[in-house]
Amino acid sequence: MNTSTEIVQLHGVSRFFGGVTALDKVDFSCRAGSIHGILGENGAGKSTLIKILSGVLEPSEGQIAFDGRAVSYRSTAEATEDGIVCIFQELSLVPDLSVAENIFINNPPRRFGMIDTRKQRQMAKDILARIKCEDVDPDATIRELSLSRRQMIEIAKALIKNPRVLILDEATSALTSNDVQTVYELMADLRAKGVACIFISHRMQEVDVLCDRLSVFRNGQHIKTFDKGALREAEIVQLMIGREIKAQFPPKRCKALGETTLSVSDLRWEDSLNGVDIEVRAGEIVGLGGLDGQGHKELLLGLFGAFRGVAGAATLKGHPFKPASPARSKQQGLALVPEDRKTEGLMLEMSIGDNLLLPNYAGVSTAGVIDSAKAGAAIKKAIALLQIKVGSADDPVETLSGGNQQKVVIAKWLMLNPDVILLNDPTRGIDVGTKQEIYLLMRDLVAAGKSVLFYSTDYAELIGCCDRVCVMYDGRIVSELEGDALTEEAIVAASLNIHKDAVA
Amino acid sequence: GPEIVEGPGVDPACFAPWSDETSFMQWEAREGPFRIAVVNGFVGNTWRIQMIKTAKAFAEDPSIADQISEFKVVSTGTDAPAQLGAIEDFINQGYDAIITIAVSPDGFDRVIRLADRNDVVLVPFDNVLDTDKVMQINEDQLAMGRMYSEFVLGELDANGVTGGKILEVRGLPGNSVDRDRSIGINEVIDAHDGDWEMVSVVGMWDDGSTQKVVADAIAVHGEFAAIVAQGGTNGMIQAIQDSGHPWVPVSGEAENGFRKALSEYSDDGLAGISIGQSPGLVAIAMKAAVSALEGNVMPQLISVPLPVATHDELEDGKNFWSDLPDNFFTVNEFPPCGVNISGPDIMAQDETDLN
Amino acid sequence: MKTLRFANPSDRPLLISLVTTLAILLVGTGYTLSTQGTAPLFTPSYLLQQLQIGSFLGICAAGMMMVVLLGHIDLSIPWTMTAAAMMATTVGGVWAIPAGLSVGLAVGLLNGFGVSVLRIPSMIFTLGVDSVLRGLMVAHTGGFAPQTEASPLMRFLAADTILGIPVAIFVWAFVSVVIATILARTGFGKSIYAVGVKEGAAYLSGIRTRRVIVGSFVASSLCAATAGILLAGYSAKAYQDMGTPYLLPAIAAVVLGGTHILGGRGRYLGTLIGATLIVFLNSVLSIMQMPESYRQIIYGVVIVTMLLAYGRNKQN
Amino acid sequence: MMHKAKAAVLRNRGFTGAFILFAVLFITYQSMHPRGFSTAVLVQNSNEVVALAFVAIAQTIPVLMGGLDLSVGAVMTLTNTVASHVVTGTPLQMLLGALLTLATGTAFGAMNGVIIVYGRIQPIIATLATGAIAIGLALILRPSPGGDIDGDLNWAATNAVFDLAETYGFADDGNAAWIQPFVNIPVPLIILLVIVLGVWLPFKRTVTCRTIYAIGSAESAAHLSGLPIARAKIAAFTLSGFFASCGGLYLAVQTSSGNADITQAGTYTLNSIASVVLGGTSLMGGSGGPIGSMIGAFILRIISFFFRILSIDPLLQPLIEGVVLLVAVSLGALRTFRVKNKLELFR
Ligand SMILES: Nc1ncnc2c1ncn2[C@@H]1O[C@H](COP(=O)(O)OP(=O)(O)OP(=O)(O)O)[C@@H](O)[C@H]1O
Ligand SMILES: Nc1ncnc2c1ncn2[C@@H]1O[C@H](COP(=O)(O)OP(=O)(O)OP(=O)(O)O)[C@@H](O)[C@H]1O
Ligand SMILES: [Mg+2]
Ligand SMILES: [Mg+2]
Repeated sequence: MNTSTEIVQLHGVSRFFGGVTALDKVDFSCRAGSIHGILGENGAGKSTLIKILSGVLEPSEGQIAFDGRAVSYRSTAEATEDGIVCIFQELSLVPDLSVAENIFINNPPRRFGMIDTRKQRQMAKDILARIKCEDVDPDATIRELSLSRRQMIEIAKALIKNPRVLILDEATSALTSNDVQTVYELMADLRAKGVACIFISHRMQEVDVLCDRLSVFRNGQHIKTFDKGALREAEIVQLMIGREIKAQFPPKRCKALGETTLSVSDLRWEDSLNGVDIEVRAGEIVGLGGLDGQGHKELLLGLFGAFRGVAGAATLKGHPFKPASPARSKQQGLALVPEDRKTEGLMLEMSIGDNLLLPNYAGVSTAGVIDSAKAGAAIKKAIALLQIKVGSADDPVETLSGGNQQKVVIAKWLMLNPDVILLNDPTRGIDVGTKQEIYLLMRDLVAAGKSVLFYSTDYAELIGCCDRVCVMYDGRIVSELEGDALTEEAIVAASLNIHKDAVA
Repeated sequence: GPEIVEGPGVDPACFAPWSDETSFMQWEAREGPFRIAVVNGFVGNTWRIQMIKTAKAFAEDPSIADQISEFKVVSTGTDAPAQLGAIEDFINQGYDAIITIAVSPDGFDRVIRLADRNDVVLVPFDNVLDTDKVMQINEDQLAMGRMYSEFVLGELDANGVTGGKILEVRGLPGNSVDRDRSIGINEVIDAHDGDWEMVSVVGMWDDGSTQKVVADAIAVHGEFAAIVAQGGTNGMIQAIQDSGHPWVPVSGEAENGFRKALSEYSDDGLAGISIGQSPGLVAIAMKAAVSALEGNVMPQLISVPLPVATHDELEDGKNFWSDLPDNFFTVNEFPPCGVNISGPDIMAQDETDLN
Repeated sequence: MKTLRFANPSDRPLLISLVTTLAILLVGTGYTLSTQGTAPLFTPSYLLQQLQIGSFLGICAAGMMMVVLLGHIDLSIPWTMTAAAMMATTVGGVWAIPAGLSVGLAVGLLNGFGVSVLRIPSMIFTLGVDSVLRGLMVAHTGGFAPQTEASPLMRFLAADTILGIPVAIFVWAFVSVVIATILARTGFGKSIYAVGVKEGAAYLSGIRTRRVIVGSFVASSLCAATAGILLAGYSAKAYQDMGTPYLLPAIAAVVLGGTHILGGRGRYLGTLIGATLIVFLNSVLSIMQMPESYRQIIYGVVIVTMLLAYGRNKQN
Repeated sequence: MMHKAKAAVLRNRGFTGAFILFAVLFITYQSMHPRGFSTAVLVQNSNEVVALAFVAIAQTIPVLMGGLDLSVGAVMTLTNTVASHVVTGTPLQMLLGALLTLATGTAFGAMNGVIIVYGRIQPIIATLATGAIAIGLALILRPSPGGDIDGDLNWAATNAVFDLAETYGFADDGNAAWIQPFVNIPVPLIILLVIVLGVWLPFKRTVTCRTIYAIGSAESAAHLSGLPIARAKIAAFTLSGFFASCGGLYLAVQTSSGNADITQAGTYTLNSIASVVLGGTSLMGGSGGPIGSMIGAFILRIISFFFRILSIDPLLQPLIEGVVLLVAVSLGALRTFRVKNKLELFR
């Protein structure tokens, strides 16, 4: 069915970071005019692979061939010259530059040797129209845009380079479903034009819908490459994590619920929250669903005290509660696992131990001085509790893979034994195995009488995990789904506010 | 601008010409009272603060008050364009005379030209300019350096010391006052027939730095036959005391603290000479400006006598004050000029009491 | 490359600066041997005296480090020192030192307020505070004719000795132990590092970042005030502008000690060695009667060379 | 359209604020001055600001990149001393001397850039060190102040266009009809604007300049986007050296001499940072620009202009100056109280 010209080929490529082997003698190839999915747990080496392909990193050993000719890229610019264009997991947009400047960042249209800003703006408008983002002002700075819009700009930026190989490293993780659709169409279009797309995602459905071929990586090794449909999903998952996964979600327990721990009524903040009412009880996982940008993040951050001027009433464990600051909320038994672990959750260059203790120094100090015995015990306990894979607790946390980093973020809060845990998309960019561990953990927490408020972009996750799902639309909760009513269709309908509109 | 005329000038007791070669200047006489501005540079040290207070107090002095209709003092910091700008601004505002402590001995060509065009009397003092186009007022720094050396050599001769190390503590690098004093100091020592080895350190005219470098030098070189400092002399005394170095002949500025020490330890063998640059110079500059505006013949370079005091001439309450802080400058008044605002008056009282 | 790879990469700056300090002393000794045939630089009296003089810089640098670890800087040190010294001597008597320290406390609170609450870059806010303090001291001297004589306790702390060791060294040691303990062994210290790495993440971890910032600036100003009080004791008096020679050396000491100027990384021991290095460098240059021009060039070259040797920012 | 203009103003609110502050201060000062709005006062004002404005611009470019250049004052001083030696003789020799001066500063800036890029040292520290080297060199060149730059050049460059024409006898000694619309414009202002706009506006439209902004905004993103980071960093410091040397050269012409004044160098460096902040450029980098810093330099200067027309106790002036500076830089901070999302405070 395909032209089967191998456009890029890797032979025996390895990459070491100090003692860590991120890639181990990998042979990999990908064909023009195909969409090639790469699957693997966190830390399997996917990002490293494509960073080597696109000139960000140099391989420690091995050869790369492009179009049958040996190449060694020393910068992204060199790779781009050959038409290898990459959309990285970490966004490569410059927040203070405008949309147009970002799209044409290193190859702007010029006149008399100087950047032609007018033409640049016009060209930006054109490409924005192509990716159905007409609502974006080319002169707006990236800072002003939402995360999903930013990812679309990132895609626009890649498209104008006329790629022959387009690499998307979890580039769709924050997109709204509309935008995902647009991206699918774009990729299909590119495939038809003979472009090779390499697509990395942890969302199995996406990979399934989109890709022609799949490769699975594990522990830096290339495990297997096969055509779509050759293996069942369960088999693929088994390849990825090296063991069999029984049920994806732990069973919901039908234990009697406890008291209401957190209740919020008419919560308002700026334009984002327009009167949220929500109740969470002890022993319950409450999901937050809905389209991106409907106020979930604001609700969680607002409850945690990161915003000023939050209006409305709330009670926590029966006492009136006013979100004042994260420090106060922490004391009152709230915990928040923020959206972006790298910039909001962790001190990347500090040690794993220090990160784990960060919110909790008071707990391990006597008379203000840290008691190293207590601190060591606490760190050990946290690592054991979440089975964090660490060499030494003194290593910088940045040496961990994404999933283990996320575990550190969760663990540091659990050490405080909070009553209400706010989770902001904790499984984004996390592999199946770790995801499952997190689901289990959530269940264990509520079993111990805690409450969990859980936002996720993944509907399946909401359905599989939550006792109850509140769907948000335009800064309000428009629907609460529970039990049998909790279906994907119901969430989608509520997300689009179809039901409500019909009534009104 | 002024005309170059023949001497002698007015009131030679106060406005003494620098030397025989000094030319004389005369501006067209005008009617008072005058608008006078003082453009200071740096402000964060005691000398400058005392100078500014003296200027303000002298402007109220009956001997000159009715000749001054408006008096303004600004400090520009060590920033040449800001100082030139302030002078130019006062010229633009139509001030009659502008008195300044130049931040640099060079670079005033433009404002001199402007002042001449607008018939404004520009009077640099203390840090003067390397030019003969304006009327300036200063103490003779070269002579001061020579007197420092002559005194300590005299003491050494009297004690029968014929050789050894002499420590010279210099001031701000690159400053013309530092340069002139150092030339004077070395000239005399070089000419002396003793066997002297000069050790030179940089004390920045600042007590702390001086104390540090003198302590260092003593630690490394052991004993000095004499110490010649241009400034920061309180620090020098402190360093000698702390290191247990014997008292030797010293020279230094006119800070109260130095004179207190000279008087206190002269019986223990401390011999010293104290010559200071006086903050009261500003008053003479003001007086000279008014005199020039009145059309009097003025020397181009006015020499103010060096206020010298040796350890045996010190008298508490007269040329130093044992109950007052160390930092203020003892020499503030110049009776031949009718400048009688003494140091303690300036520093010990509130301005409101003074006027 | 390989040869310089000892146990912990963060020890490298410490070792290099220690070796450099020794090298400076050796060069100085070479000079004194060749010019006068003696080697006073390795005598206890010279070393103790240098450490005594160095204690002022060392204490300033200790405070500066607290702020640099946050990724900030404190440019108000010169006039904080001066103001503390002048207020201490103005008040005099037993209340002299408390008065000086209160100046430090007040300045630190103000700096901390500006940086953490108003969120003005420290580079500019502390600069403004420095000039306000200068203005205050000029007005103070101009209008009130303050006493400038150090109190006996100030003299004792700065200029006396116990068992032949200058008391100032004990003060420095005390400040060092306090700061080192705070940084390594307290939650506040760890929070300083966290805020220095990423303030937003620290805030979301429930750290009261404003308090941490204010606390660090207070520590810096208190150290500066202590140094000012000691310096006034050493000179037996307070004088205008006494702090200015300490600002840049304090920053240099912190950086030569291996603290990252953008915050989040650094050890107190490094700052201690960095301060010592600068003190000896200054002293040896002064002994060699190096003209100011060459002295400046040597400073510059030493800093650049050492940082090159540290090989920082090796990531990417 | 209105909406777009509003968005543009909002995006540049630092600059807008600076401009308004400048306008208010300047107009107030001029109306209080006995000869307000006259050529003489304008000439005086511009003379006073040019050197600082150049140094502030020199500071801006590294700041846009998220670095600080603590050597700008020192490079100004170094080039000032160089100029005092070489800007002499025939007009052609003086021109060559001026070019040599600018080349010295530019080369020094380039050296800063190379040390920072290839030595991987933080700019703030690298330039602290190279600044000392620059001062040392300046002191070697001019152990004490001096030099003799042509008096005519000094006069012509520090006055209005009329005097320029009169000094060099062109345009009918400044009386020709065509030159009349320009005769009252201060030459220093023209020099400043021509150099700044002539260099900056074209530079602004290069990928290198875009990279400078990108580095300041998010260096890792700039890296991933394949922007020429090393080139941009070196360019930023090179330009910084160039503008600092423009300041040094102008200072030399203005004072007809060179002076290796250490404290003045320090003052200029600190004032350049203050100007950059007052001009609405973020010290974190990524937003702002040299034009704002120029205005910042004007604001900084105007504050002290007021002491010359108001009667203020001279010993209180430093205090007032400090307080006004503190308040002025705090004005921008009022915005932080309106920030509703506290996380935005930390970026
Ligand atoms: N700069 C680095 N320094 C040290 N180790 C690194 C570095 N980059 C990656 N690694 C390590 O290399 C391994 C592979 O990382 P990589 O980012 O390629 O994983 P990934 O498959 O993309 O994971 P994820 O799904 O979480 O993005 C991990 O163990 C990681 O910790
Ligand atoms: N780190 C910070 N930096 C700047 N502003 C902050 C910071 N933290 C809080 N603020 C601001 O200060 C105000 C109070 O903040 P917050 O409640 O978070 O702090 P707090 O420690 O609880 O203090 P308090 O409860 O006394 O106000 C809010 O307006 C907030 O925006
Ligand atoms: Mg990855
Ligand atoms: Mg609060």
